[in-house]
Amino acid sequence: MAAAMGFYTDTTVCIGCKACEVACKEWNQLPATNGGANTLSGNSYDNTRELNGTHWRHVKFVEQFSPDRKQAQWLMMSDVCKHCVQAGCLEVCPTGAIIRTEFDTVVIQSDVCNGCRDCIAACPFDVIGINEATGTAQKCTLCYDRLQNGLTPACAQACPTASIQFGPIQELRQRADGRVSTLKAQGTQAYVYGDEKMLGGLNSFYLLVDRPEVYGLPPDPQLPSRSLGLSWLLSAGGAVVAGLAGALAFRKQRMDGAAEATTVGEGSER
Amino acid sequence: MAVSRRQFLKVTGVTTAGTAMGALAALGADLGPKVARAQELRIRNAKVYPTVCPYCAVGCGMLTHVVDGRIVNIEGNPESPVNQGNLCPKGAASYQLAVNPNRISQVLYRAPGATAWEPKPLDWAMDRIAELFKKTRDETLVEKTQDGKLVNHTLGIFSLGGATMDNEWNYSHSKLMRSMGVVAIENQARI
Amino acid sequence: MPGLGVSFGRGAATTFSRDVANSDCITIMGSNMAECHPVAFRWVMKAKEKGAKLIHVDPRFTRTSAVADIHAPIRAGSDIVFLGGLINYVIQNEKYFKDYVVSYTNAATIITDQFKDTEDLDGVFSGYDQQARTYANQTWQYAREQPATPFGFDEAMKASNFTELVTKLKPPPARRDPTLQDPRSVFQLLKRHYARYTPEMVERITGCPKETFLKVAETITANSGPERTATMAYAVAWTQHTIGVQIIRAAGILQQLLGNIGRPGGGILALRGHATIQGSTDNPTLYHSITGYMSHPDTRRRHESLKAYLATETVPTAFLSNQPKWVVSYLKALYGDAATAANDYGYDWHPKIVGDHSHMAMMDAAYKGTVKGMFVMGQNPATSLNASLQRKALGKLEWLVVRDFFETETASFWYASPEVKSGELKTADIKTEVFFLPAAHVAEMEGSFTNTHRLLQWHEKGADPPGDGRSDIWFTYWLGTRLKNLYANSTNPRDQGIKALVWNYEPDQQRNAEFRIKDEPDALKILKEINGYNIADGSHLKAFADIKDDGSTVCGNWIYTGCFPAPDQNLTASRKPDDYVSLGWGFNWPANRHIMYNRASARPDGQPWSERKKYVWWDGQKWTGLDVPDFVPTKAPDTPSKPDGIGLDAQSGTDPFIMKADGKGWLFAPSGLLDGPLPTHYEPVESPVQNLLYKQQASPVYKHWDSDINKLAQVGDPNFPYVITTYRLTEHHLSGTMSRWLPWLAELQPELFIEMSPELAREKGVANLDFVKISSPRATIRAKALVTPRIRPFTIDGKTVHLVGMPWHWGYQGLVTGDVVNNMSALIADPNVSMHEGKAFVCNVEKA
Amino acid sequence: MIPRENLTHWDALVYVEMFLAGVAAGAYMTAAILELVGRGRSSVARTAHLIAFPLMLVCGLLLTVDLGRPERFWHMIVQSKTSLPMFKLWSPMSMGSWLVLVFPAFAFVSFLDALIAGRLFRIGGWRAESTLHGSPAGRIWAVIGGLLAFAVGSYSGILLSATNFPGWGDSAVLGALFVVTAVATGLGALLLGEAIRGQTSHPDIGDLARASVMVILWQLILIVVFVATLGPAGVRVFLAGSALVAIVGAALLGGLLPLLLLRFGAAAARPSMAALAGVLVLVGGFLLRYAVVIGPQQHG
Repeated sequence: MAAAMGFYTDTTVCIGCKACEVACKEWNQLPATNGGANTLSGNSYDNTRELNGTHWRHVKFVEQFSPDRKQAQWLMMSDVCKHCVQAGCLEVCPTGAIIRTEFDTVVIQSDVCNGCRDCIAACPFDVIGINEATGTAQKCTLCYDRLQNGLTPACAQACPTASIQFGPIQELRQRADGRVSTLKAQGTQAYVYGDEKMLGGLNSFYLLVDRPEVYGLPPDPQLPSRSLGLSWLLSAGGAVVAGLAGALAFRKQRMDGAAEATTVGEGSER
Repeated sequence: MAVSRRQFLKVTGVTTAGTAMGALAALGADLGPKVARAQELRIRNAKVYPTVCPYCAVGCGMLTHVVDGRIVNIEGNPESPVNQGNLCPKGAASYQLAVNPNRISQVLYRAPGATAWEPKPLDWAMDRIAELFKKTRDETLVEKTQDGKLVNHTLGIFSLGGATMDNEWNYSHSKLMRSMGVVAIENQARI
Repeated sequence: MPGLGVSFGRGAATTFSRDVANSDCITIMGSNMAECHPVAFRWVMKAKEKGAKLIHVDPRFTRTSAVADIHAPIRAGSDIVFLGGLINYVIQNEKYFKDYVVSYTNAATIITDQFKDTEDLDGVFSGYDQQARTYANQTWQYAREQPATPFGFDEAMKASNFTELVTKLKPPPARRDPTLQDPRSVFQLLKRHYARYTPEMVERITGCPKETFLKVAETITANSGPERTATMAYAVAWTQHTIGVQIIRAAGILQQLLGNIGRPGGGILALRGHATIQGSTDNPTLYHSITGYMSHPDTRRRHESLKAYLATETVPTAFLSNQPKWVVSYLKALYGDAATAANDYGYDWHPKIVGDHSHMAMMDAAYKGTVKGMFVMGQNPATSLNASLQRKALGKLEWLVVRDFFETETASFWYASPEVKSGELKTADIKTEVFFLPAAHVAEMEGSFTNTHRLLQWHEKGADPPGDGRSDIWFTYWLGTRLKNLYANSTNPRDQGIKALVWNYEPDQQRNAEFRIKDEPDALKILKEINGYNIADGSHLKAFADIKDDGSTVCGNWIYTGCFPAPDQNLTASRKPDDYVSLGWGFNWPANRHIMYNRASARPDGQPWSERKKYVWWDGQKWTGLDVPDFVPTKAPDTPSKPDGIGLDAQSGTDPFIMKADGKGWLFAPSGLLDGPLPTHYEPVESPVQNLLYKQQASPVYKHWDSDINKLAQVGDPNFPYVITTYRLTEHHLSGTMSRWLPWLAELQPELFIEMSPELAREKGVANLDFVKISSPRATIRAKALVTPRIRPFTIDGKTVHLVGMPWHWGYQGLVTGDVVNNMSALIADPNVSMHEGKAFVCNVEKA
Repeated sequence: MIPRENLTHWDALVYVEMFLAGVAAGAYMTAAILELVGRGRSSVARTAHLIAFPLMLVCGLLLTVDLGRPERFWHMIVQSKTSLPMFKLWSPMSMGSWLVLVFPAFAFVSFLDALIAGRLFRIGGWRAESTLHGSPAGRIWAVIGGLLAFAVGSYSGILLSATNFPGWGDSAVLGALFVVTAVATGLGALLLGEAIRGQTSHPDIGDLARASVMVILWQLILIVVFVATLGPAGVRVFLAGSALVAIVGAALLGGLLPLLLLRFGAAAARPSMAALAGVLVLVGGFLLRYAVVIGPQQHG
C-alpha cells in the first residue's frame, strides 16, 4: 500500500482566486450552478456558497474589519473533503460504496452508491451532497484517478500560491508545524486544524489563524457512531418498559384468554 | 478479517459501555480496510501539445490533451518556469473556452438594415470582405494632403484588435493593412 | 510604454516575474496583482515566504491587500503625490544609492538655464503653449559643451550614406557635476521639484495616514542598497489616467534613486492584461509605430523622405544608431525586391500618419461619420469607453467584420444594444453590413505569444477549430491573397504598396497533414520573416549585428532577431527550464536578456554590488553571470567613450542604459514626453477636489474628444460627488467575452455589482444586494450593491470623500449579463499614449 | 455540529415508512407479549399478525423508491463488486436494510398462521386446530420475531441520532422514543382493528386500553426527555415551523386526548371511543415521525 497522501491547506497564503474550484470542475467535468446563471450571494466574493455534490472545492471569504479599519483582515480558505482517518461517511455507508483507498483517502464509488444519503447526514463537515446528474452522493475524490497515475490532484496543481499543498501526510504535517512556529514567531496566532487527535487525523488539514467556527468548521467533530451503543441501550430500555406495561395489562385476563381461545374456535365453526 | 473483529467489538460495545463506539474510534481503530480500485485516467491515451494560456499576459504554460482530434483536457504545464503547472481560474477554464456549446462555428452575415443573422459560406464572406475593403480603400485613399505632403493613406478604415492574437498575426496583419494604406491600426495596448 | 522607455530605453518590464522571488521588498501599486495576475503573484508569495515585505498601495482593500504586510489606502488618482512623497523622503533623508545614482543615472547632468519648473510657473513647465495646449521641449535640454563642428538634422541631410548621416547627428557631450551640487543639475532640480511633497501633503491629498506613508517609505528604503533590492509591480491602474505615463515615470525615478534597476529582485514589473499585448506592442498593431518601437512615418515630423526620417529618428550615441539597418530591413520585408536603394526601399509607398489615429480618436471620427469600414478582432468596443458613443459609431459604419469565439456585444450591437432595446435606435435604420467570423482557440492554432516580461513562447496546434472557425493568420493571409489578386492588374502608382507586398506564407502541407484544415498558412514562415534572413541564401539572421542597411537583409522586427536563428532552432518553442532564469525556455527579447540593463547589477568597476545580489559581472575578459549581459560582451568597465565614436562607442564601460543617448537612466527626461520632463501631480480630469499643490488643476495637455455625448463633469460638481474606480476580478476577463460565456467562470461572479463602504451605504439608505443607480455625465447604469468595509471613505484636506468601485466585465451578451460600466466613462486621454482615464472619475449613487 | 447546507432530502417517503414500520413492529411486539403471557391465539394477536406483514411490504417498497438509484437497492445486501454479503452492524442504515428484509420473513409466517387460524386454508398439518402461535414453537418464533420487531421499531430513530445533523445527532433518546411510539401506534392500530371487527364485548379491548394508557404515558415522558436532551441548536430546529406544530400535535392528539378517552371515556365499553382513541394515537405517532424527520431539514 502507498503512503498516506493528503492536502495541507495553508489559509494564510490563500488569495481566494478560486483556481482550485475551476480546476476541480475541469478535471472532474462537474456542472456549474444553473449552467452558470448563478446569483450574487452578497457574502463577500463567495458565490458558490457551499461544498456539495458538484462543488468539491469551495473558497470561503471572511471579512473582519473594525469601523476605523485599524483592524483589517480578509480571511480566505479553500475548503474540501477532510478525508478523515475515522470517516463518518464511510462508517455509515450501507453499500460499501465509500472506501478507504490505498492512499488512505476516502472515496465514494459512484458506480456502487445507490443514493441512500445517509453519508450526507453522517459527515461532520457538511461536505457531501447529491449530484443530480448521477443520483448518487459525491464529494472530492482527492483525484483518485490522477493519484494512481502519479499526477498531482487538479486543485493542488493549479493553486498559484501553494495554499493547497499535496503530498505524503507525514511530510505535510511537518511542513505545517514548521509554518505554525514561523507564524507564531512573527506574532500570528496560527494552529493546525485536523491533527491526529481529531477523528484519528484529517488527511486534508488546515492552518488557521482564528477559531474553527469563524471558518464554518466544527471545533470538535465526532463520528456518527459516537453514541450508537447508548442509543441501542436506551432503546432496549424503552421497549422493556413498554413491554412490561403490556405484559401487566394482558396478564390479568389470563383465564379469559384461555377460555376465549375456544369460543373463537366455536365461533368459527358456526 | 477486520470486519468480523469489529463486529465483535461492536456487539460488546453495544452491550457494555454506551459510548464504546466513540471510545473505539478514539482508540483509532480504522473503520474501513484500505482497498485499491483501479481508476480510468481520461487522458491516458491522449496526444499532448504544449500551449500558452490565452487570458492575461503572465504567459502560463499549458498542456492540451487531444483524443481522436478532440480536445479533452487543458491543464497547467508543470515544466513551465513561468507557472510550474499553476493556473488561475480563467486559465483553468481554458478547456471550456474551446469546448463550449455557446461557441459559434459558422459564418454569420447581417445585410444592411436586416433584423436577423443569416449563415453564409466562409468563402463567400471572405470574397465579400475583400471586395468591400478594396472599394472603401479606393474611395477614401488620400495620396497627398492639402499642403502637398505625400501620405498614401486612408482614414476610412479602422482595424481594432491584436493583444490577444499571435505575434505572427500582429506582424502580418499590420503589414497587410499598411500596404493597403490603412494607418488606423489599434489594439488594447494603449500604453 | 514611454513611462519605462523614456526612463530606461525600452518600453517594457525591466525584469521577469520569477525574479520577484529574489526581492526583499515588493511594492504593488496601480495593480491588484493577486486578483489580476494570480500566477505571477506566486513569486511574490515565494519572496514573502523568504521574509520579503509586501506593500500594497491601493484605494481598495483587495485580495492583494489581504496578504500584504502593509496596505496603504490612497484616493484614486493621487498616485504621483504618494510616489513624489517617496522621492522627496529618499532625497531629504539621503536614502538614495549615491554610487549608483552618480554613475548610472543622469542626476549629475546639467540642464539649460532656460528650463523653468512647475514650482516656478505654478503647475506648468517652460515651453507651454496655452492656445495649442502643447509643450515645446527646447528648454528641457541638457546644457552641452560648445560644438566643435556643426551637427544635427540639416547636417545629416547632406550625408551621402547612412553611416555619415548618423555621424553628422552626434552632439557634443553634456555638462555634468558628479558632486550633484550644481543648482542646474538634474539632482538639484529633482530635489526642488518634490520638496513640497511632504508626508503631511501626502496625507492631505491622498488620504493615506502619514504614519502609514512613513512606514512604506522606511520599508522600501530599508530594503534597497548594495545588499538588498526592492521591486515594484504595476498594471493598468497606473496607465489608465490622463497622467499615466508620468506615474510610471515617477516609479522609474524612485527605483533609480534607490539603485534597483537592472538588478536581481529589483526593477519595475509591468503587469499587462492580454496574452500577447506585449507582442502586439512589439509588432505593433498600433497606429503610432512600425515594428520594434520605431516611429510611424508622420507628416507632423521631418519624415518627408527616408533620409529625413532617419535624420529625425536616429539616436547617434546609443544602440539606436543602428536604426537605418532596422528601417531598411523592415521595408525589404514589406516590399521585397521592389524595394531598392534607388526608390528609398519603397519608403514613399508606406502610408504616413497625420495625427492621432488611436482607438478613441477613430471611434470619435466614426461617430462623426468619417470611418466607413472596420475590422474588430478579439476586441469588444461596444463595451469600451463611453460605450454608448462607440456603439452608435458602429452603427454609422458601412461594414464591420468581427472575429471572435462568441457573439460579442460588438457583433450584436445592431439588435441587442441598450440603444436598440430602449428604442433610441431602430435595427432597420442601422445600415451597417456585419460579418461574424468564428475564431480559433489558442490550442487550435500555432504561433507565438509574448508575455508581460518579453518572453516569446510558441503554442502548438492540437486540434482543428470547429466548423468554419479559422486561425487569425488564416483570415489575414487569405484576405491578403484575395486583395493582391484584386490589385494584380492595377497600374495606379498608389497601388504599388499592395502590389509589391511580400505575401509568401503558403501552407505547409506536411504540418497540416494531421488536420482537417489543409490551407492553414505557415506561421513559421512569418516568424522567420520577423526574425530576419539574408536575401541571398535565405539563411536566418542570428543576432542584431547581422541586420544590414544595404538591402541585403530582410527583418520584420529587429528586436525579435535571434528568436529563430536557424530553420531547426525556433527558440520560442525551446522548453528547457531551470530553477531560475531559464535561458532555455522560450526567447526573451532583446537577445534573450531576462533582466534588462543588467550591467547595473555590477559596480562601475564591474564587480557585483554584493555577493547576495550578484547577477552579471566582468570576469576580466568579458561580461558573464546568470543572464545574457545587456551590454557589449567584451567592453571592459574602464572603457572610455570614444570622442568621435558613434553608437555604443560613444558610451563608456559604465553606461548600462545602452538605448539612451547618454547611456544613463533618465531621472529627468529632456525628450520623449509631451507633458513634461518630471512627473507632477495633476488631479484626474473629473475630480471632486481641487489640486492642492498647483494652480494648474489637471494635466495641461490631456486629450478630450468633445462631442454632444462626451461631456465632462466640472471640478467638484455636486451632481457627481463620488470618486469611482473601475477594475477587473480574478474570475472574469476584460469585457467578459472569454469568461461570461463559460459556466465555470460565470457562476463564480454572476452579477454586476458596485462595491461601496458601509458609511456611504448608510448615507444613501442602501442595504447589501439592493439595486442602485450609478450615474456619470455620460450615462446611468444599474447594479447590485455589495456593501463592504473593504471600501473606505477618504479624508481629503479635512473633508470626507467617498469612493466606490465597479468591475467592468459585464455586457448584454453571455450566460450572465449586466449593464456596461464603460457607458459611464469618457473619451479623454493621456497626451503621450492616448490611454483613457478609467481608474478615476466621478459619479453619483442612488438607491434604485 | 455545524449548520447544514446539504440536506438528506429524507421527506414524505421516509417519514411515512418510519410510521408504518413502527405500526407493524409495535403490533408484532404486542402479539409477542401476548404469546408470552399465553394468549398467542387471541384475536388481538391474530389481528396484529394480519397487520404487520402487509405494512412491512409497503415499507420495503417506499424505502426502495426513495433511493437516488432504486435499481441498486440490492447493493445494501450484496456487495456489487465482490458479491459478498454487505453488512455493517455499526451502520444503522445497513442494519435496517437487513431488518427490513428479515423481519417480514418472520411476519409472513405469522401472517399465514393468522389466515390458517381463520380457516381460510390449510397447509398439510398446519391447520386452525394446530396453529404455530399458541404452541411452544410459536413462543420461540414470537420471541425472535418480537426482537426483530423491536429492532425495526428502534433502528430508524437510532439511524437519525447516528449522524452529525443538528437535531438528529444531538440526542441518544431518539431510538427509545421511536420504539415506544411504535408500540403505542401498534396498540392504537389494534384498538382500531378490534373495534372495526366489532368485538365490543371482547375483554381484550379493555386490556389494549389499559396497555395503551401506560405506553402513551411512557411515550409522553420520552418526548419530554428527548427535547430536554437536545442541545440549544437541536431545540431551535425542532421547536420551529411545522415541526413545532407537529410535536405539540403529537403530544396532544396522540397523547393527552387518547389518555383521557381511554382512562375516563370507558373506551373498553364503547367501540366508537376505542376506535377514536386508536385513530388519535396513530395520528399522534405519525405527527411525531413527521416532526423528527422534517424538523432538522427545515433549516437547511
